[in-house]
Amino acid sequence: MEAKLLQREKLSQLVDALLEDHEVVAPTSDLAYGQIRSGAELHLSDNKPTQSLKGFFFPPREVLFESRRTEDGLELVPSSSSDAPRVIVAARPCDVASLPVLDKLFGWDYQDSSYFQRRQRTTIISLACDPPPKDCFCVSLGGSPAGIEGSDLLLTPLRDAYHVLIITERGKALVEKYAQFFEESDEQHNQERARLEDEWRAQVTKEIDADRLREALDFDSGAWEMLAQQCVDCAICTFLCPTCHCFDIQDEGDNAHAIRLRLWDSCARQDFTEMAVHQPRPNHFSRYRQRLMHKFKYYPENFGRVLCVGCGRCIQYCPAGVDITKALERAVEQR
Amino acid sequence: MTQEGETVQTADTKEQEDGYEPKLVAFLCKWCSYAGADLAGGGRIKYPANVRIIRVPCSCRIDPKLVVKALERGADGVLVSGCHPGDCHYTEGNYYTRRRMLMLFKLLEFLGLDPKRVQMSWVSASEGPKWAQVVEEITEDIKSLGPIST
Amino acid sequence: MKEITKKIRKEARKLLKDGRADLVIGYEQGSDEEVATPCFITDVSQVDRLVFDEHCYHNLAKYLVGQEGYLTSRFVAQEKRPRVAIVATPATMRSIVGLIQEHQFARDKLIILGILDGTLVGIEPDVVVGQIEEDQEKSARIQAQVREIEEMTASERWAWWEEQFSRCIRCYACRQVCPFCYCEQCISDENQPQWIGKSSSPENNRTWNIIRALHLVGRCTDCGECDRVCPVDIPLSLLAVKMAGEVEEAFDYKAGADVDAKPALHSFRPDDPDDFIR
Amino acid sequence: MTRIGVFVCWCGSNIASTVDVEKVAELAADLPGVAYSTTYKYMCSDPGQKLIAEAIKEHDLDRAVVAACSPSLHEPTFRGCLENEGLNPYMLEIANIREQCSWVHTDRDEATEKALDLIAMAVAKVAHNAPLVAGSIPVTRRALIIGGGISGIQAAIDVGLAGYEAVIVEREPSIGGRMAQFDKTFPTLDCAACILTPKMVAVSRNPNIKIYTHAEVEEVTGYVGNYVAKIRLRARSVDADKCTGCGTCWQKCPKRVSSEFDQHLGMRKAIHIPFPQAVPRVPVIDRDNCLYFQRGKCRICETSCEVGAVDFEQEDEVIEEKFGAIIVATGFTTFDHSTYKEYGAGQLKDVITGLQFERMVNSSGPTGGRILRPSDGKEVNTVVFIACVGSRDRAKGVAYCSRLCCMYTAKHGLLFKEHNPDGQAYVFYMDIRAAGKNYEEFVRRAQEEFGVNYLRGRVSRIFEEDGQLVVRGADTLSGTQVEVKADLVVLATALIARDDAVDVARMLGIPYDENRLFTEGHPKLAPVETVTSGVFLTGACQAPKDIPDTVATASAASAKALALFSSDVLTGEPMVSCIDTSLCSGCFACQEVCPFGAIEAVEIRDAMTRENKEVAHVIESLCHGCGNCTVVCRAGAPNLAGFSHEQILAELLAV
Repeated sequence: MEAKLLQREKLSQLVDALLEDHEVVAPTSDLAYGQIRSGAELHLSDNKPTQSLKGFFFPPREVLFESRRTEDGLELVPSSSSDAPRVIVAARPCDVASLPVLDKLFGWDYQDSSYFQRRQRTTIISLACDPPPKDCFCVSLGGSPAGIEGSDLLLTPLRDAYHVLIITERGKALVEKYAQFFEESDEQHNQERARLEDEWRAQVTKEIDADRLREALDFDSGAWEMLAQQCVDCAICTFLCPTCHCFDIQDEGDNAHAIRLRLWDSCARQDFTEMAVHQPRPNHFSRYRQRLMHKFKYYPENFGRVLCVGCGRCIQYCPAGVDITKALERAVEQR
Repeated sequence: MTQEGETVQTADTKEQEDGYEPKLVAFLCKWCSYAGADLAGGGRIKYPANVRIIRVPCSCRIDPKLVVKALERGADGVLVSGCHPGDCHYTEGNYYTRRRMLMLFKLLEFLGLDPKRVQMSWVSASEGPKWAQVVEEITEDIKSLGPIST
Repeated sequence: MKEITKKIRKEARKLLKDGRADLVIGYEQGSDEEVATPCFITDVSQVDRLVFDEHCYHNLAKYLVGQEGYLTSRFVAQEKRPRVAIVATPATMRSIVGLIQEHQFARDKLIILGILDGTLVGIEPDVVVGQIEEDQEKSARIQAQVREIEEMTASERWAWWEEQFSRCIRCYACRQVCPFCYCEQCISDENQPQWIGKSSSPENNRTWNIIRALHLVGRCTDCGECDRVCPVDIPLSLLAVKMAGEVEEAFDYKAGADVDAKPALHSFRPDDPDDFIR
Repeated sequence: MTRIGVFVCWCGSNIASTVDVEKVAELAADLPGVAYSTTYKYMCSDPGQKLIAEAIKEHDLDRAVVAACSPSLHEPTFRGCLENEGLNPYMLEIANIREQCSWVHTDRDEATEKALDLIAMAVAKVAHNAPLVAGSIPVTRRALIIGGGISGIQAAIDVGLAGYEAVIVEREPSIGGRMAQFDKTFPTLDCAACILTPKMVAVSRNPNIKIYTHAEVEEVTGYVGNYVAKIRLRARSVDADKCTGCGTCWQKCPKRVSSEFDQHLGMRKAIHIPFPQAVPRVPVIDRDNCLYFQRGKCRICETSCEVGAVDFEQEDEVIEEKFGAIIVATGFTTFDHSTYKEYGAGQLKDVITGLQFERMVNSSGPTGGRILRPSDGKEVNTVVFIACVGSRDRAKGVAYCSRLCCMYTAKHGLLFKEHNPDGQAYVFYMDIRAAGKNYEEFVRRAQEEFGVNYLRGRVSRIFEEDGQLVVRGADTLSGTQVEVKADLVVLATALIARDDAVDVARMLGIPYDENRLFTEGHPKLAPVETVTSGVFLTGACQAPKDIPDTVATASAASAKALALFSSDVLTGEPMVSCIDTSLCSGCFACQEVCPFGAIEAVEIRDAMTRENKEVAHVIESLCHGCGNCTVVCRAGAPNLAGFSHEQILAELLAV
């Protein structure tokens, strides 16, 4: 793969240049990615942003259409979404790796046009995790702290500069357009990058055996009830998860003006899947089971890959201190 | 995070000019304050037309959520009014209202809402003039504050 | 701390062995030494999983109540519910006081293995399993921050809170960890009528957070769990502490301090503060 | 979709002159759910109601908004109108565009905009209205009558005669009240005792009437048809069953006490009946003044009583009785003129009140009917009567006119002249208000036939000079200052609410006005009702009244009570609370805050889990519909019919 070098101080200059004809999204704090207006706003930290990238493709609140009462009756106005070019800078490789996973769902029997419009208008420059945070388990799921899946360019922080791996044509075009910021890489730098990646991979010790889970997870296992005990259905894991994608359709407003919305939802919620006279998942453990079964059994069965990229947020932010890798082990051991 | 389809509201500064007519929502118990407002009407006592009255059986039916909702939906001020302490038709409803509203007002103030925007009054069935005066004063208060900036 | 762990294990073992409890709710070590996690022991052989250390801050009262709480589960007939013993920090105990006041369960349904820190707790533990130190530094910090906000101008406060609430992603984790959020259905999940817009927008987030704070007035025992778990760092403890102060000042009432008292907003006094009313 | 009819009333020009009713009706037609909208000059009139009826049929309306006057006036009218057309009467909302719009605003555009808003709110609300059906409530057919004056006596007689039980609770040791203190009554000059005592005897003889004297109502709970009163029977220290009323005890009692009944112009004994015709004729020991109770010695009454009725050990007894209706007949007291410094602030002995004059002039009173100066007991030759003391005086007294003073002052002048035809009587007055049958004639008689001198003007000062009173005032008709040397001055003090009127009002849950007088249900149309159903007013506790008016209101109040008793069940309040048990988590906050004890715990089977759970349940017949439960519940499980969460929120969102 072709590679370049980007001097450390030039990253923010590159962002400033990109801002001339792009929206730019980057980590703005330890909490989240956000749209930035200058390279100085880039927030590069050892901590992975609390919230993943998914909201920039699958917004937590998306207006589908508006209705207005006019003299002629009810008027429906479909919502329009922007197609301005956008660059995401310093995205975590795991967040980016979730996008091909989500593509499968949003491009399944129904093509979600607004999702793909956002995918289409976005170029992604990832930044390798140096060092990988302690709760990550991306490696066991085929990812890496310096993974490239989904990215157009991957930045790897070397001792003196960013190593820039050109992954896609789109990435290549960007590098060419902004050639003044980049330098040629050399074998020494390429090797350093490879060595660092190996080092980081070795630091990721938590793991999940996805193949075994796919076989062994059992809907009827007696272990679920016990496993679910600590969980308080808080839904943080699903909201922070880069791959969880359940949504709800809701209306807000009144007779005169209302909007129909698509909102993030969570299988942890008590009213999730609740229907007028029936709730197929009435109790807590059945909701808990659904989350794990969906991620590691149903999704792989439907789409050929697990609904997880090993970002570790669900472990890091779980109010009850639940470790999904341990819970899954117990789910298959104690059935 | 910026999402498509999201509208960001800004304070309409133009409204702050002289022509600004605030919207005031008032929740009145039907035994005292609503009857007091009727009495003001009977006495042809004039007061500003900014107020919209919602009639409830007792001030204790006024859910603090309603006040919050009124503000959310663009009311510039909210008034809660009931019988004087000890005069409640249901003997003690207004005492509960008093506790609830004090807490609501304290919370809203802590969140940065000017205390003049949410007020409470005791207006009895015989206090038509007081009712008119309360509306007059609150309308003035809110006019001087201008719209809530969101 | 080691002593406390020992004492907890000893008491738990006794309770399970004597058949006085079917379930001990406590803490165990999580995936590493810096993580503790609630655990649920039903068998004497498992008692040694129980630990107590500085990572054991979760408010375990949460597990007692609600649709599937051990003492209130709608899925389990009254007579089949377990006899529960619970390892309770002072914060957990204060919540238990509130839950008893609100008739969620009777005092005798629960065996409390209490850990005290000198702060006021309106209930006697069945067994005191240890003594810890009060985190005065934390409460001083929150108090200071409350005062700081109080000193801002109204419009500064408004802007400051709008900024905080703007981050809310409406995950409702604050609600889920709160022992007092045991409603069958939260008002925020209600569609008819819809009190709170479901989506994350400035108005909806503000309304949600105001209503949540209001519903906890006079009940919240300031365990700080909502603040701790909020993934977007909304300083919910400030609201809790501020309102607890107001309740105490106006009504001379402290949540969690008296199991026989009526909750502040379920009662009144004819001479309550009146000077804010026209 | 709902089919709402909007009916905008002009109320003649009352609404139409300030609100563009046609425009409002036109715009209201476009509101969501509105199927028809129109205006009419007087919607409450027969043709107006007919118009609504026709519209309901023609446009297949299922609910209505009437934009007119306050719901307190015509809500029942229009509900009836809906009911006649087969709709549920509660499918109606009133938009109050008169009292709360056209009458209080002047700008036509503003008022029109507001009227439309009010209608939009009512439309939004009515869309959520649901048919309501009232339950039924059993009725205890007994009346509690608080106060045993002429008012309470008349009410008891009326209830008793109709065959229902009445219970009089009187604070004093005897019934009779103020009227028993009067000498003669205007304008007929009947002796008060002569017409009152037969009534007192009648109540005491009627088997349907029970009298508790020396007793007070301490607490009232319950609701219409089902009140429970706690009555404290204060210890008389005399066993009423044994006492024969022979009078030996009070003759023998050595302790003399200033008599309240005689307005402190005379004395009574520590064991006493307040006046000779007292009913019951059973004495009471005034323990504060009794030698035995104070010093442990004496017991003369006990030893002198042949039947052994005196019982020093007797204690207060608190009884509980059930009633269907309560008639409040607590009467009045008189204004304390000590605030009138210019009249001697109550310090001049020969300045007395009209009520004191009544006792003085009464032949069984402290002076045996002779008009004497209290200071020295000398015959009175010149007397000055001053009207409006405390009445019509916003600064020192009450703003209202006490209505009776003109009449009783004329009576007093006349009685004085009757006693002392050579004496001089002067009356200082502001206006003479003698509206009543034969009243004006009576005043004329006093002036013309008996020669009472009427001076129109205020008295500015009364002072003592040479052992006589000097009354200085203005005669505005002649425009001169006058000074009258008088032996006696009689002040016509205002009739005011009793000191504890507010406590009574709170106990009964009825409102009172700024003068602490009890507020009637409607000043014109419900003069003896209160807003609390089953509680009625009679006599001067509502406003000053003379005897004929008092008796009339007593009969009116008893007629209202009897109407309640005409059936053994009542139609209940349909606007009551109801708990959605699926939302209830059994915290029972609603039970804690319910002022009426209307919430109980019940066990239900959860629809989803099939297990039992304990939830709150509203006892409809006890619910008054205040809505406290709906607010205290965080989950919104209780909902109030007529003012539901949905209705109020819809109304708010339409603002």
